[in-house]
Amino acid sequence: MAALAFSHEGDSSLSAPTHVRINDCNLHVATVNGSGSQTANATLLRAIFQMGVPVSGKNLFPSNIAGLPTWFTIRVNERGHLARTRTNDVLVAMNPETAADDIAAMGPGTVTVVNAGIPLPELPSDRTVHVVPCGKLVEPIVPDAKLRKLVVNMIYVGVVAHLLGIDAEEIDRALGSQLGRKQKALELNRAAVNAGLEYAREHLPPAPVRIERRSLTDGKILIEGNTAAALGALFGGVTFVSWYPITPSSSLAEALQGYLERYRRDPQTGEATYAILQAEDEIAAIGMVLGASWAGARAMTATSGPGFSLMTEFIGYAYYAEIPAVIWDIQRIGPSTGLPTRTSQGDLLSAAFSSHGDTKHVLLFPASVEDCYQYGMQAFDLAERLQTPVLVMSDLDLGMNVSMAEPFAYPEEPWDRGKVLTDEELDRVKTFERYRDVDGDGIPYRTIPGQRHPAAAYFTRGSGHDEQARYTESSETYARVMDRLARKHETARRLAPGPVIDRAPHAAVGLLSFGSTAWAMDEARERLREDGLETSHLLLRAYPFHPDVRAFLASCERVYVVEQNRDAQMAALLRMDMPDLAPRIRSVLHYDGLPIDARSIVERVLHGEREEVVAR
Amino acid sequence: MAALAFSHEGDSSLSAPTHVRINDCNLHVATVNGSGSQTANATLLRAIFQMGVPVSGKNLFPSNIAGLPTWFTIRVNERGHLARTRTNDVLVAMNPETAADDIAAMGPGTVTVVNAGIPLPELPSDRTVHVVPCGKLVEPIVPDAKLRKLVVNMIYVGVVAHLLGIDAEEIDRALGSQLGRKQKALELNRAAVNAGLEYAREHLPPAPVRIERRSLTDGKILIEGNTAAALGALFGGVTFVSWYPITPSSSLAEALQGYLERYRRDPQTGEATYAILQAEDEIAAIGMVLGASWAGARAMTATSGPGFSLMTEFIGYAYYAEIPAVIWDIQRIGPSTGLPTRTSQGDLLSAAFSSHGDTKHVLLFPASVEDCYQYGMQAFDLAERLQTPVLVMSDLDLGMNVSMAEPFAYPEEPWDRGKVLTDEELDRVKTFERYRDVDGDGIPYRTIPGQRHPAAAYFTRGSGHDEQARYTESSETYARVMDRLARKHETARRLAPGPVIDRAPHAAVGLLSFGSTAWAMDEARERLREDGLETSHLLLRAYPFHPDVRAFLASCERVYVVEQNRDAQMAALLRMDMPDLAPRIRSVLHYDGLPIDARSIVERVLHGEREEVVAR
Amino acid sequence: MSTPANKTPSAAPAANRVGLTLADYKGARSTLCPGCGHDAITNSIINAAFELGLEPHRLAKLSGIGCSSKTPAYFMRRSFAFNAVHGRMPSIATGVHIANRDLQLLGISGDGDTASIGIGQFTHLIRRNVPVVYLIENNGVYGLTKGQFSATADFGTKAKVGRTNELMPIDLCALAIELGCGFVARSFSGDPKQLRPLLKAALAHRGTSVVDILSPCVTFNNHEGSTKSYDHVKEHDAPLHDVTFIPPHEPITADYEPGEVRQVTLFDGSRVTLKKLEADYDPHDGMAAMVTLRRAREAGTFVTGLLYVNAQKPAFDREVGMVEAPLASLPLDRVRPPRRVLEEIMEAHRSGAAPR
Amino acid sequence: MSTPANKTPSAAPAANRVGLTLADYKGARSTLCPGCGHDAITNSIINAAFELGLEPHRLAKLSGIGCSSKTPAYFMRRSFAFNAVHGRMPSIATGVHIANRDLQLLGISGDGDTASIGIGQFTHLIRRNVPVVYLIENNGVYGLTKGQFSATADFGTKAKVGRTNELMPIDLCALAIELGCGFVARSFSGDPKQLRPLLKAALAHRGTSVVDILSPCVTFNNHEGSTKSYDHVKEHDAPLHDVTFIPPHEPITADYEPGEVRQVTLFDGSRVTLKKLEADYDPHDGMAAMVTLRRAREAGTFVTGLLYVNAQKPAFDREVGMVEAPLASLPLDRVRPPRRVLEEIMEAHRSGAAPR
Ligand SMILES: Cc1ncc(C[n+]2csc(CCOP(=O)(O)OP(=O)(O)O)c2C)c(N)n1
Ligand SMILES: Cc1ncc(C[n+]2csc(CCOP(=O)(O)OP(=O)(O)O)c2C)c(N)n1
Ligand code: SF4
Ligand code: SF4
Ligand SMILES: [Mg+2]
Ligand SMILES: [Mg+2]
Repeated sequence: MAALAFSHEGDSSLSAPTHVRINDCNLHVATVNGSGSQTANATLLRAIFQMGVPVSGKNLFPSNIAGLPTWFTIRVNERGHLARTRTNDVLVAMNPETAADDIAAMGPGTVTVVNAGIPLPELPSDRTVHVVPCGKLVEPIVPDAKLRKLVVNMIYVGVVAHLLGIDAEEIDRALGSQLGRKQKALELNRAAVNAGLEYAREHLPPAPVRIERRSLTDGKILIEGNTAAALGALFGGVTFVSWYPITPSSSLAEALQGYLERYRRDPQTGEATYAILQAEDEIAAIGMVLGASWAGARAMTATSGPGFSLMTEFIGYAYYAEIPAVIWDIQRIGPSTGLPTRTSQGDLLSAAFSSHGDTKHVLLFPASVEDCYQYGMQAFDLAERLQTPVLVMSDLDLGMNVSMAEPFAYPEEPWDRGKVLTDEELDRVKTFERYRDVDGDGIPYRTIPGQRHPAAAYFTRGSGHDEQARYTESSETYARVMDRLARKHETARRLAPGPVIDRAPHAAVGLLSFGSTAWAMDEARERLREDGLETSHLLLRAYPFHPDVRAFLASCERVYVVEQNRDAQMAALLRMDMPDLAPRIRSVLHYDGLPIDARSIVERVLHGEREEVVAR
Repeated sequence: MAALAFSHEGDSSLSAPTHVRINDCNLHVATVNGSGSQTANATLLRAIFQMGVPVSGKNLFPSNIAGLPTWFTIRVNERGHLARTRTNDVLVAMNPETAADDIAAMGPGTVTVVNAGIPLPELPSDRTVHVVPCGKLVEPIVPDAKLRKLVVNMIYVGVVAHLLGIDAEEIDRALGSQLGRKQKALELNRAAVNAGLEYAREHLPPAPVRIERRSLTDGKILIEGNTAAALGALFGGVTFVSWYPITPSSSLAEALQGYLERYRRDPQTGEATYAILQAEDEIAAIGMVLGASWAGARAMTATSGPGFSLMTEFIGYAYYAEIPAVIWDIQRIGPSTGLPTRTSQGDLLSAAFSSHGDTKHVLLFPASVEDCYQYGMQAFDLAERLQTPVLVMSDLDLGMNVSMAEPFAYPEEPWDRGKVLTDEELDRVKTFERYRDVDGDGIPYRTIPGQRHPAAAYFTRGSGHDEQARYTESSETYARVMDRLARKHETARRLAPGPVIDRAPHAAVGLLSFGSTAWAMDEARERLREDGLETSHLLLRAYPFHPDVRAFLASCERVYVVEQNRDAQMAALLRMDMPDLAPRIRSVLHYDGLPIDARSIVERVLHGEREEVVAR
Repeated sequence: MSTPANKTPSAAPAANRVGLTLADYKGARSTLCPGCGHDAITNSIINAAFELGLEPHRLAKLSGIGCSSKTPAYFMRRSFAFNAVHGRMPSIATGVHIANRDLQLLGISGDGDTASIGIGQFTHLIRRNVPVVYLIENNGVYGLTKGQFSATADFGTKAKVGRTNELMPIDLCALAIELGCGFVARSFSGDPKQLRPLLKAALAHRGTSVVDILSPCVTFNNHEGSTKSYDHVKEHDAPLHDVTFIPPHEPITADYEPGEVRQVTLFDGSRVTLKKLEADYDPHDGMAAMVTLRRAREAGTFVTGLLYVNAQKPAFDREVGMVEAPLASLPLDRVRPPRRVLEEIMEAHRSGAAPR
Repeated sequence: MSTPANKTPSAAPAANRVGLTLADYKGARSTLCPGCGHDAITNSIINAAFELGLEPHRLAKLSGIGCSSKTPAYFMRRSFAFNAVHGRMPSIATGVHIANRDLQLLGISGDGDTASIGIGQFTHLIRRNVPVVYLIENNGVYGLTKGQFSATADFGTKAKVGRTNELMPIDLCALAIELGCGFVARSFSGDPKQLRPLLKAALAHRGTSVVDILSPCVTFNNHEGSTKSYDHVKEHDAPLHDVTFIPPHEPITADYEPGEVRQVTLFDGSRVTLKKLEADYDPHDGMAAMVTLRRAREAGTFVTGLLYVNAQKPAFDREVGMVEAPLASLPLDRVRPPRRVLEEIMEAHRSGAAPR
């Protein structure tokens, strides 16, 4: 790659780079939290999307309302590799506090746009740096100093559009769809974009990475996982939501509240076919869900780490008393408060065994925004069919960042509310025993409070109970009920979504991913293939594990379980479940709060394989 | 064994049984809760103990204050096998509600004493049943009807003393030491015992199981695990206790409160060198412990399942902020309220991974009342040395039932308060960084709030922090701190008590037990040996596992992990930790709330071994 | 309130207006200690429910953990019941009500369950004004765990085994009034004549109604020196008035001197008459109620009766704005928006003009 | 109260009685939004602590989670601090006090942290009268999670994005008084002249002192229609009196007309003078305080000032009965009973006459 000279205000070399990469680059924008850079970044992202080129955006934000550093990364990749990558091609450095580090992290051949006034570090000559006087450019456009702060970021939108070759028209359209209703804001922002664009055209050479029109995003949508989950719940027929605010789950509840308000409240009467309550804490949130679900609502809550920990006692209750409940855990980095705005898959073990005593829970692992939508519905069906809590283990990366997807399909099936006996059915079946395993699958039948039938009523409790829901301290009965619950957990293996397997014909090595880890897998496998390592892949979608998971493990000599936590938590669950296959399980772990990238996977798998050779 | 005829009031055959078993029997007493049978049962237990014969007593009581059935089992075994057994030799049936079942459970050759008026079921002729008119016998002794109810149980004490050959003198002495200060009660009870004794001498033949004097209990004590734990805390220098009542942990806190009041409060000034608070719930209890411990107290709490679940969030905090804390979990049967007065080892997984995020905790497994005493002290040392919560996983069986033990040894060592820097030391070391791994063992240094040194203060938080305890969202720093915490967990392997191993020279099969499960192991191994199976044994005392545990597993072809839960929770922890050895781990599970017995172990190990042969 | 089924009253004298007998309102045999105050309350509940003619299937029994919280098993066996975890019944009640607003909720709690571990949820229940009759069977101790003090134990009261309580009690009635509760009463398990009409009135109220019932624990808190023993409570019980409950549409039968009674009309049209004993007491005056409670506390007496009522308090349902039909009963087509809604939303996400 | 170290006052004018400058009471740079009310409170704390001459090492800063709970990082960097989990700071405070009764505790919380998730621990903290200055930086919203209503949001107040609050607020001051708190004040972040002396007085009190400080969230709750915006609070602030704090042994310097001021003496001998504004207000009368608060609530105003004080309230330490020396500092030989005690206990377990 050609070494480019430093360019300062007005003296950039305008010659085009000698080697140009098309539709494959990473743009990194460093700004100050609360400075209104979201609109700028979203405009760039959307414009690229509208050019038909696959794109993803990741927001790296602080646990702060305003003033601390924040970053936004846009990855463009026409082959659809949209996970995070560790290196950036273009940097926009708007934050004086982090600029030195941000710039220092840029490698050879990269381009940096830096706001004028930010001191520049000494740099090797193969990094291009463009100093752009953003403030000066925006001044004539926005006379009001306070407002100016919010518009100044649009300057770099124009600059980047020029550098990468993003269509000005698409920028304009993207801006329009975002600010459509605010005419004045739209005009100011437009003017600022143009000022940036013009400045760049005049002073700066295009970057060695460029974007060209394709038609790979036709008909597609851009959406965040939490919004998708909210949509799933909406179409899944949710009737009750209780929640307590906590990042990164709040946006799920808030999106859902918005949709419900709009689509499930009669505009004439004002009557709603749902209720959503902000509880006083997460103990109350899950308590309300259990009460509502017991009484027949489709009830859910969404939370994250600390809130999830607080739900522990009630989750154990729901397991034992067999009450359906849908709990979205949008995982963030723990332990404790941890890094509340960083992503993680660190809650697996505490979720799987949440609460004292012999409990094991059903977990789902959405790996895409489509999954969020689908599980938004299916989690209800599953919880009601199994009469147990279903924990949907999403994470910040999936929940709060936008992804591309095919538009979601309208559900063609009705809901499945599981084994509920109506009064008419009670008349037919004659005897009703709340906790009897009538069908041999461990799942009993239930009635709904308020049913008039004299046999319908039963007593729900977290203490020892027999098949007829009566209090008992009998050892045999206790053990019998626990055995049935274990049987029900076995049934869950087949009711929950099975894995998605891509087996390479002669591969000895398997990779196993789940949740947002999956995003980097295609890319990682491609690179491994380039390095001569064919791999099979299993995308895990639920715990307890489907029998196909076992078959996959059995068919590989080694399986690398890729996960975003320190303690190899998924590997632990697999080892527990399949001790005979435990020795073939390896781990690829990533736990710094940043989304995992393909290179990390490739490096660690190759390292593991080298060790394997040495060991043999 | 000789078949004995039915004996009814006044017409028992007085001939001695033909075959007599000495100092090896099980006495089972069925009464009504709250009817004052504790004194009667304790008198029998203690009298046998005073005869020098090893004995244990297990109370099977309902979650109820008065009126529901309760049972007490006394096992006598001069070889020291004192775990529960499933069959009884002598039954005292005082509870009409359960008598039919109680009697039906008695096998051939057994003796039943039944209170007159209780309807008798049809029985095979090889069971002896003595109907004793307890009410009639006590009437002349206690004119007051209300009081009589409490004394009537003493009749069966006399009857049993005769049947088993317990010295009347020892009965009297046992009664005296229990009721010593209540002269009137003592006399009434004494009279009732004598009435029973005389009646029995006159009407009933001795039982085929007998007790004979030995000197195997000389100098020994009888004590409950919870009392022993309280003593440990007392001598370990506890300064703060907070708790919230919950069975079966309340007796630990209450015993400790009694001891502290007596031995740690100045009788002159009334000033106490401790504080004990009844919190408003378990969240507050653990919060107070963390606050106190942070500020330099030796702080502990005791709880059980539901309370433990409520502590989840704070336990994760303590892990990450590195605050010492001692938490006794006196396990009972879950999930949820479960069977609150039944024993279990079902909290292992939820304890080991308590709270969201990458957390793993240090667990101790007391297997005897001595351990309870020792860990009562050591848990503080360990928590302070490791600066982390230490969870002592006792259970109802160990905590609330009396065991025989050698008198506890006075601690010869001072306490170990870990890496605390005084002001003088701060002067010397110059820099103090709260979370720096100075020694390479993952354990940092701490100071105590209130220290005057200007460098002493630091900021404790559950959010991301660097070595200097400053807030950070840096990915690298986060990962570095987490790696150090993992290193600290490795250090814990060697600081926590190692296993006790009894290796049989050529045994292919190992048994692994922990906690109260250990009680049945000697007996089980002996019986297995009789059945031709030599076994090695490892008594596990802590998690994370000591390297010797790995070595043991590696040295056996198969290891049966014996535990009192449904989900093979200890086996799961072992499999996670040693995946390469996972295939050799088998499980013996027992989870009906009753303490495990040797026969159950033997049967399941033999069953496993037969399957092994078939599989090969 | 449940609307009564219009059955012709049966000939048998023992049937109530919905055709059920007293036996139909009973439950399993109690396993509490003989003489426990809680059993007396159970009895009052059975009678009140029978006399009101409640339909069992329209009532749900909710509780936490404790001897008190076990009692739902001992009455109204034909009603659904939810015996929750310790101190968290209010959140269950909130969820149940939202799922099925036709259910009448009867919550049973203890002083430990409410004032110690449960005070947070109790507070927020009242704040939301969730329609539930919330009974506290208040004995000042944790019965089930064998007699430790709870947060309602009076300052200076003695435990069975020596210890003296050094903390001030939480007065759940005063707290409820301060928090804006629309129905607050205090009574005594040993005074069914007062308790029954209060229970009926509580059941007729539309929002949260709190009834704090002194209920001696005969096993752990009935000794001398205890301020919650039978003898002590009887002696220090200071009823504010004689309470009579009159169902809607029924005339007042007793004759009262003018000025001798106050009448309180409840949401469903039923009335409570309060016959004055010493002074006249106006249960509509919250501030006066607080003063009365404070004075009684200082004097060491228990004022019992209808302490405070505000039948006009806006109902919880208003805030939530739910449809009339129970949410639990809505069919799929009422809760799954039509295809065009999804298409509209997808289009917005395609074009970037996502609504919200 | 901490006893001052007897240093000779340094020559530099900026040093206080313990020889520290204002800078010594500062902390890290705030990362809150510019203009946040919480920063103003931080400033008042820094000044109050400096003027009182507190020794940093004798004070511990405690907090929960929220923007407000972050602020301990922004003052008194030389003090130890414990930033706990959400809503549970009171239990931490209780433990810290027990371990080291020499430490003065300053707890910082938010309205969400206290009134929503934390109301249970708040209640029990007050009930135990644990000596801690408990500040609520009250903005009626959850700042850190971006503007949802908290349990102190006023009825009818509007959120930034449309929604109206339909629930009644919890009045933390009224609640504290009902629960028997011995020091209750309300103030406004924007009124340091009132806030500073109140903070000093709170620090001089011996039990739990609650100071509820209206502290506008400029980012999420400072718009029109919000009852917790700067403008609204300023307009509806109804100070009861002008507050002056006088340290122990210092004479009152200002001249007052007779009857113009009330003087309140605190536990450590310091005094607060309250100069009457409209009517005379007696902060020793709890019932009157409740009435005043209720009226203000109805009128939609915020009464600020020293609402209630009872300097005689028995201290928490009495109940616990701890030695004078901090428990944390006791050497082994004071906390490990001698050998003969173990022997005595062992003997009892040998013979069966176990004491207890
Ligand atoms: C989380 C939790 N902690 C502790 C317990 C143990 N526990 C059971 S009942 C009870 C107290 C009950 O007291 P109260 O509510 O006054 O009821 P009472 O028995 O006096 O009627 C306690 C502490 C529990 N079940 N759950
Ligand atoms: C258990 C738990 N639930 C939720 C959160 C998320 N959370 C952080 S701060 C906060 C609310 C803070 O509100 P407030 O106490 O009023 O403080 P403010 O930010 O307004 O000063 C919440 C809900 C959390 N940290 N822990
Ligand atoms: S212990 Fe007390 S509260 Fe419980 S049942 Fe017995 S008398 Fe009633
Ligand atoms: S969000 Fe509100 S409370 Fe938080 S720092 Fe900003 S202004 Fe202050
Ligand atoms: Mg009670
Ligand atoms: Mg707030």
